Amino acid sequence: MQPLSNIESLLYFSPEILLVIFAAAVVLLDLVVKDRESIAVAYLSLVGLGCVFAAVLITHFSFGNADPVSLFLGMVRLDEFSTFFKILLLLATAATVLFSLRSEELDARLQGEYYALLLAITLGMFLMASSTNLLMIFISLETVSLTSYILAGFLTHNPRSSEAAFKYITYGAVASGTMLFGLSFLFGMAGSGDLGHISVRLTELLASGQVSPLAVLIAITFVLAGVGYKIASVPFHMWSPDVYEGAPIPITAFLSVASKSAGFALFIRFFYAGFGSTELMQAVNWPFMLAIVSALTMTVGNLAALPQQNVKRLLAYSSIAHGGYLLMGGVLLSAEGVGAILFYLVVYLFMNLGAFYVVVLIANEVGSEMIEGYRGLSSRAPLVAWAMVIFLVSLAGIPPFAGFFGKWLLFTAVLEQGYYWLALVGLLNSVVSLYYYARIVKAMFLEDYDEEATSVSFSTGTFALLSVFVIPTILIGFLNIFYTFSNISVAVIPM
Amino acid sequence: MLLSLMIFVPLVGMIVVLLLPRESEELVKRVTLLFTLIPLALAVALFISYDRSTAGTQYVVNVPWIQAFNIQYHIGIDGLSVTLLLLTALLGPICVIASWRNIEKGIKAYMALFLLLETGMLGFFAALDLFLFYVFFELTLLPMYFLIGIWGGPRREYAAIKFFLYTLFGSVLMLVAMIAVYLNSNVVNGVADGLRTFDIPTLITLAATQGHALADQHFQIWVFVGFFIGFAVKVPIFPFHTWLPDAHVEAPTAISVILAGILLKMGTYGLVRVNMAMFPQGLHHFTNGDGFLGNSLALLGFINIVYGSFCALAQTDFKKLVAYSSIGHMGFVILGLAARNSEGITGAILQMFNHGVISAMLFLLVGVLYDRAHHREINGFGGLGSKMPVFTGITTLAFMASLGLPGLSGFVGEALSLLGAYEKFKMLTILSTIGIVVGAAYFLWTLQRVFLGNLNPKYEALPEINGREILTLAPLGILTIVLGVWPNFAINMFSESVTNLINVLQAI
Amino acid sequence: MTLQHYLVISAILFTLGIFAVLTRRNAISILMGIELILNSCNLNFAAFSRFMTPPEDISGQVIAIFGIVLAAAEAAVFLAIILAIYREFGSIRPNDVDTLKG
Amino acid sequence: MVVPLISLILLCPLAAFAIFGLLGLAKRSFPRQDYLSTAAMLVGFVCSLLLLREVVPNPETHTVKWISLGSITFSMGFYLDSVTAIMLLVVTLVSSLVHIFSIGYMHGDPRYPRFFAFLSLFSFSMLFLVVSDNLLGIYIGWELVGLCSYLLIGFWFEKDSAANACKKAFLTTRVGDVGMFIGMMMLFTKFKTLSLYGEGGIFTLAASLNTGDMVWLSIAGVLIFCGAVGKSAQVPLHTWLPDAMEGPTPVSALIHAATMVAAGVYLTARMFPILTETSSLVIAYIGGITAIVAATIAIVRFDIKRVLAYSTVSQLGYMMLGIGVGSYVAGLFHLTTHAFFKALLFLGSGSVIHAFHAMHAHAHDDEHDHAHEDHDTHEHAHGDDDAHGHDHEHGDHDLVHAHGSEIPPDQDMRNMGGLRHKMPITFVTMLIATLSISGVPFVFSGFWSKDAILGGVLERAMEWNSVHHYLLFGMALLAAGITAFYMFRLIFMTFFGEPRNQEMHNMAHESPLSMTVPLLILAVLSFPVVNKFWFNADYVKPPEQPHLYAPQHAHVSPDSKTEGKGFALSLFGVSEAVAAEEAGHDTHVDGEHHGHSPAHDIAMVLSICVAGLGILLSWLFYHRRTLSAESVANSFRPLYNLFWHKYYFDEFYDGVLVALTVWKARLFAQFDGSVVDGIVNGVGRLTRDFLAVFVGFFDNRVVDGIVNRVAEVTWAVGGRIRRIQTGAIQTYLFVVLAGIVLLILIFRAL
Repeated sequence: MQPLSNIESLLYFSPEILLVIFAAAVVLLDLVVKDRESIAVAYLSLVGLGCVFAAVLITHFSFGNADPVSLFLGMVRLDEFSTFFKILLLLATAATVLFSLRSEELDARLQGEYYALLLAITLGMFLMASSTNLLMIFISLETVSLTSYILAGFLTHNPRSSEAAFKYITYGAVASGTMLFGLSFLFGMAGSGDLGHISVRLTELLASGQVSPLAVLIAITFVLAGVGYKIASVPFHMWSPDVYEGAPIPITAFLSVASKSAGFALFIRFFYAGFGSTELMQAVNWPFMLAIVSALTMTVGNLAALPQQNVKRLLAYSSIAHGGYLLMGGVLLSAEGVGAILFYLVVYLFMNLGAFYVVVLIANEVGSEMIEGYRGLSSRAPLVAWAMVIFLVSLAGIPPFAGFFGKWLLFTAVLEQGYYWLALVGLLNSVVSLYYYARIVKAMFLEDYDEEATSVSFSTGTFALLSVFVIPTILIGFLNIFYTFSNISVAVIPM
Repeated sequence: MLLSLMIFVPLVGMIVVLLLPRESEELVKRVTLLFTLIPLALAVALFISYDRSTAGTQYVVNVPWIQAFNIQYHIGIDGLSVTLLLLTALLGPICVIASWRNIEKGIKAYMALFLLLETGMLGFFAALDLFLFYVFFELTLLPMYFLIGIWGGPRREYAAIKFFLYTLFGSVLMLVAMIAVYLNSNVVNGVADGLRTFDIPTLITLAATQGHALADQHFQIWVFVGFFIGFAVKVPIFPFHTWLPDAHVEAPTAISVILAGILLKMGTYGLVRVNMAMFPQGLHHFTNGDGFLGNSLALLGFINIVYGSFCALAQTDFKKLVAYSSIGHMGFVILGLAARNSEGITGAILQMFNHGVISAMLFLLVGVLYDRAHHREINGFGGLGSKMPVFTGITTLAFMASLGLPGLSGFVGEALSLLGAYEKFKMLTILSTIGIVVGAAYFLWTLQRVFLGNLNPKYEALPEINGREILTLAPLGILTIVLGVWPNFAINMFSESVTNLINVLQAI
Repeated sequence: MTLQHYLVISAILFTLGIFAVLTRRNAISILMGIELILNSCNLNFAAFSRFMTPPEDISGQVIAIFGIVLAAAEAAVFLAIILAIYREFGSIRPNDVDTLKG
Repeated sequence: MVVPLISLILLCPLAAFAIFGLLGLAKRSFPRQDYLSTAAMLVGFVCSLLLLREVVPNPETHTVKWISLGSITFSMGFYLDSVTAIMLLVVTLVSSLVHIFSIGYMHGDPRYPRFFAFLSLFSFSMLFLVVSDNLLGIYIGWELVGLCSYLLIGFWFEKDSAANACKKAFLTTRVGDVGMFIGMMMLFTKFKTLSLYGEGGIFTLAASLNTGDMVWLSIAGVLIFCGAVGKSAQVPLHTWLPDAMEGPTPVSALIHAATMVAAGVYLTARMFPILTETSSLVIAYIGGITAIVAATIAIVRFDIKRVLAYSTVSQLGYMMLGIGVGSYVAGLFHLTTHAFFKALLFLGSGSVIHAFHAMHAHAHDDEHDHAHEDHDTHEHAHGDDDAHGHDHEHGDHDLVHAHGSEIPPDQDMRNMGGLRHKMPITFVTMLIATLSISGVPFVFSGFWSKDAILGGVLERAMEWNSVHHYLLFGMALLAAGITAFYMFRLIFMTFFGEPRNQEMHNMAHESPLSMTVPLLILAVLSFPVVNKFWFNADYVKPPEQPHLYAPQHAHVSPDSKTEGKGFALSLFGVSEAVAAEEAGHDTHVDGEHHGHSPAHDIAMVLSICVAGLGILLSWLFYHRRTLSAESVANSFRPLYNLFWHKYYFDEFYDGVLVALTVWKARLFAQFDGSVVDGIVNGVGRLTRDFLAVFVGFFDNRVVDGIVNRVAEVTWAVGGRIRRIQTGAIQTYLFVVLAGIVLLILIFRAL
């Protein structure tokens, strides 16, 4: 399939272009609107996301549907895989916008920049999901990173936010620098930036013994550092708890879901398309490396989550753990594995965002992010409390909620490849995880609290949004469409 | 259809209850009662219309669910499940009535959770697809956690989470085994072809076919162990039992009833439905009577019996005593199953049902006492016999049934299990009979300490058991007597299924 | 000059950068360390593109150029954040900025 | 005709109880439960009279499927032969009489209706046991009668002594029952059935066993017999029966004298065909020992009821001995006769107690609450004992400390004496019973039955000339003598001599009609009226014992009959009796009669002698007082103590067994607490050390329970991980670098 030229590509590129346009529009609108408290910009960006969504569907079903298209001389690729992630990311962004609308910690005077940045970061993630060339990969990665640094530190006059930003950028810069270094070596060895070529060349070179496996190993490890930092996998996870805790809650939610998903998109493309060949894997047994990393990641994430008192931080660690679960699917080089990852990402989107939304609500009403703040919620705001229970239990992976089905797919895939130990580690981890999720539930339901605490009331809008997350969390597992992702993944695996 | 209706009516009930206003508590209770009575009616209908002459599953519903993994919504009943379904459906309304007065806070949430729990239990006993089976199995965890954790006693949080984690741990191993079975379900002579399946009947036949991966002995042994641990936690079998006393002591009466009456049976039911029927070679490996492993299952049964009984003997908390007695009685089930002959298995199944009824009675009785005296310290009572004769009478009945007095249902199950087990495990069975004596000892001792002797002046004014409580106890009591006098009434429900099972076991 | 020389230099640069990042007690010097890392990468790309790829293929140089741009952008953001940090904490010593932990 | 009759016999009492139970749920009770139950019993009695005619030489069984599992079926059913019929008659008769007696005796008890309901339930269970044709059915009835005895012994459960006694009774018998159950398991595993008669029945199958199975069969037999040991209070499980006297006296009469305790003998008799030499011998010895032990203990009791209790035990031993030596008929014969005269004795003592009791009720003008009053009398008891503790045997001293036997004064024979004027009917009837039990020749039924046993033993001894059986004969004889002695001791102390406790004496009075009538009826039955049945060889056919390989002996010729005996026989119209006796103890049965072995004549003579001796001695001791009991007691102090302390059985059980059990229970409970958790802690420690390598040390915490432990470990690990999260960015970066290097190194190595 011949890559399209730049001009031809533009048409297929309409979603990204739309994003750019709307980002600009948001800034402009922000300039014209006098009333600082107005939420016009927010709605404009929502409209924008809507349009982009439409565009994504159109471009996909009109062009990318039949067989993958390669754009801009093979810089980006339009295929089911990228489309899937685009939709996923759009959902996440939209949710984040809605959160931000309800969140009270954000500074109303900076709305314009805020939403513009959100759109920009979405653009970057789109690219991450679809780029097939080292250059694009690096650029998209940096775009996402830079914007998220800013968003993390978006709360002016809030030391925690600034600290988060500072740590994030320092960490991110070093990580991406390291990755870039690795990329440079890949480029050097393959003599090309295109993942496909890299795969082929490296295979040949290794076969002919012109490059030492060590070089490849180093390169891969460096790349892993960059990717691992995006998906917060041990030992590149340490930024995430601090950043998640410091950043504004909507951004935390966004990072924990969207940027993780984008990271996985990149990861899958990179490793499956780039290092998928058997010779490569003989030279460098990176699946095994990933297996170890994933085991470590979930274990560390879960164990560290146990003693947390701050719910945001607790969820940060839990999302690290989930990164570990997801990585299991990446270990396998099987359509089922990728399919499982995609399924889990969808589920994770809903349950994790839902949980964070509840955190937002409680932070607004109770003004606390601590577990004690959740005391007696069962009677003060029963619906919210029960919703939270559903999210948490689903995160813990207990039937009949979607989280269970996701985990089940992952474990099936893992066992199918014969990684029994990994599956066992994962399962025991999910038992451990139940314990800290249960601590929140306990605070909400089991512990007694001061009776005179007033009951909290929420607007219908709130409940509507909440149900947007609750219903999928309950239903996804029972719907067949969601089990067809393994077909998507086939596209990215060179086999 | 009838079956699906029965399973999901409580779920509908839950939704209805949730929609009701929180203030109108009476209404909530009534609605819940209604929605538990419907399944009971259906269960009775099933019980009557069930064709006793065939072993095959009946009222089968089999519609695809998750095609990608060939998972079906496959339910149906055979003699074993219909019996337990009846038990479940029976205990439902009884528990609702039992909770009528003594649940103070959040009656609405309580009833909703209870209904959810009932759906889970009913579904579990009807499921014929391994995946569905597992989903229902886990579905019971959450409501149970809340029911113990919110409405329980002082150490409820601890007990609840302990129960939750313990069971989850078990079921996680079960999950691995389950997936392993699924993955191997299409492998014949090392080559995989065709669809994989979770369908229990299919799997059973596959596991019996020569050269199939499921029929491989080593595989069977490992998978057997996986499932066994999963169910052993629920039963509970000796090393995994420590959650039970805590859970029972903290749980409110009705929940203890469900816990002892149904949830424990889920474990043993699973053993029969999956471990025995699906992995006969695995079973054989642990019950063939030679060596330590060959006796291990029977040994576990024996340990449960003796250990549970002696622990019960040492208790001074009435509820804890009953809890430990449950452990003892489940031991007879294990022993009977280990025997692998018709007497043993029939006895075991009967014992499941009877223990469900009897332990339910016992916990209800403890509840009655607790509601009046607000403590459960056995030595804190005395001489109640003269104060509340009817209560004493019913308690005596329950105790006698539980210690296996012939003419009451407890005896038949125990006797058959032992008769069956003796054929294979002479020494262990003989030792197990110690349990019979000790059982009598702790029950009679309790009877004496609570009801006999001079009336403890503290309880001069203790009111006699009231009509509502009698209403909850009477059906169980009658069932106890009926099954004691005419056990075939239950046995011929599942005798065919048992014969079927025996054939499977003998096939290897 | 062969490829090796460039590689050695860039390796040295990279190591220096990492060293700076790890050891400096001042955010600015950390930033400098980061710049060093990025530049070492750029150098790599340029060198590889010069030696490993056909002359007409300049994708390596392109990447290097983009790298420089991104480095600049990163520097800008970094400095901005350092300002914020200084405002909030009155110091730009990384070790003073450790309220988030555990 | 048979089935409906038996069903009627069973259902009437059951219905009587059911009515009580159902009304009880509604917290009501039938207005005249007493009449209801009594009527039910009388119906049963009439039916069993009718049945007597129905019985034909070859017995019949009627069964229904009870449990059917594939190949195996357990059936329930009736087995009706002459023995069943007679047992039915005896049970219904005695039960009816006891019912009637109770109407007077229990009058005014707060739980009056309940008493009769329980009696009905008992009667049902007992009858069920009697008619069952299979082991399972027998076992069911067996346990049910146990339950009833539990309920009735504990009828006055406010008394701690009663509460203890009923528990003890149930548990002790349960121990035996477990043995029986194991025996059943053995038989079942062998024969795949539990029904005894018919083609597929155990007896038929067992008959075809070869000598190789003898050991096994003997064990099975003995195990089944264990049940009997428990129920019939044979040594070593006899201790519950005397304590059971805490129950109301009619209960003692019905359950603990006439019927339930005899069930053991009945069972053993039913098992007759599968008894092997070994098991027979075991049974015989247990019986013999029991007879002696119990009798000796009885000598030194002062509680009138306990004397009777021990005499019951010893008589039961007799019966067992009879069965054990193969005198099937003799054993059952003694069972029936004993049922009547022992019931009579108990009811008599009951009447005496009632007399005194009424006085007590009057003396402390107490409110109607029977229980409380009863308790008061307890307190009073101590007073009494200490009061005139010294003008009696030294036994008194021990008495106060003796194990669990503080005697209610209205049962203490030392408060009685000279009652024969006060309550003539009671006196006369009891005297008759005593003569009967002591084996006073010819006129009394007891003589015949006891002699039959003695004869049987001696004959077996002579036939096999085995030392064992001679020894057993000696025991039996001795026991017979002692029996006569202590029975007359009872009579003398109670009815003769001077009133020892004047104030009580004055109050005493003859009992009402409802109580005396049963006494009279039973008195009539203490004369040899039932002998007809037993001595009719066509009527009672002892089953064969295929596994009893007896050395066959030529029988001595008929003309060796002694005149005296011939005279006796002809005199009392039981000429065919001894012939049937032959049929009874003969090891092979064929139709026509054999002559007599000298055994019977010798046995008879000896038994008459010992009986006479016993009576004479007790006359000297307790009436003429030419010999003083205490001087004898002193000269045989150790022996006396041994008897007094009932051979220390109770001390042994309480001290050792009970303690052991409780200790074990405690142990297990602790095990649950310490060991299981200990293992857990071990696991935890391992986990900790293992993880310490990676995440460093953390402090050990106190734990209990696996979940807590694992939770704590993991928790601590989490804490450890947190500490790495120092918050200093450069640490993070260092970790990144370290991670990279580590990964590279590891995979370089791979």
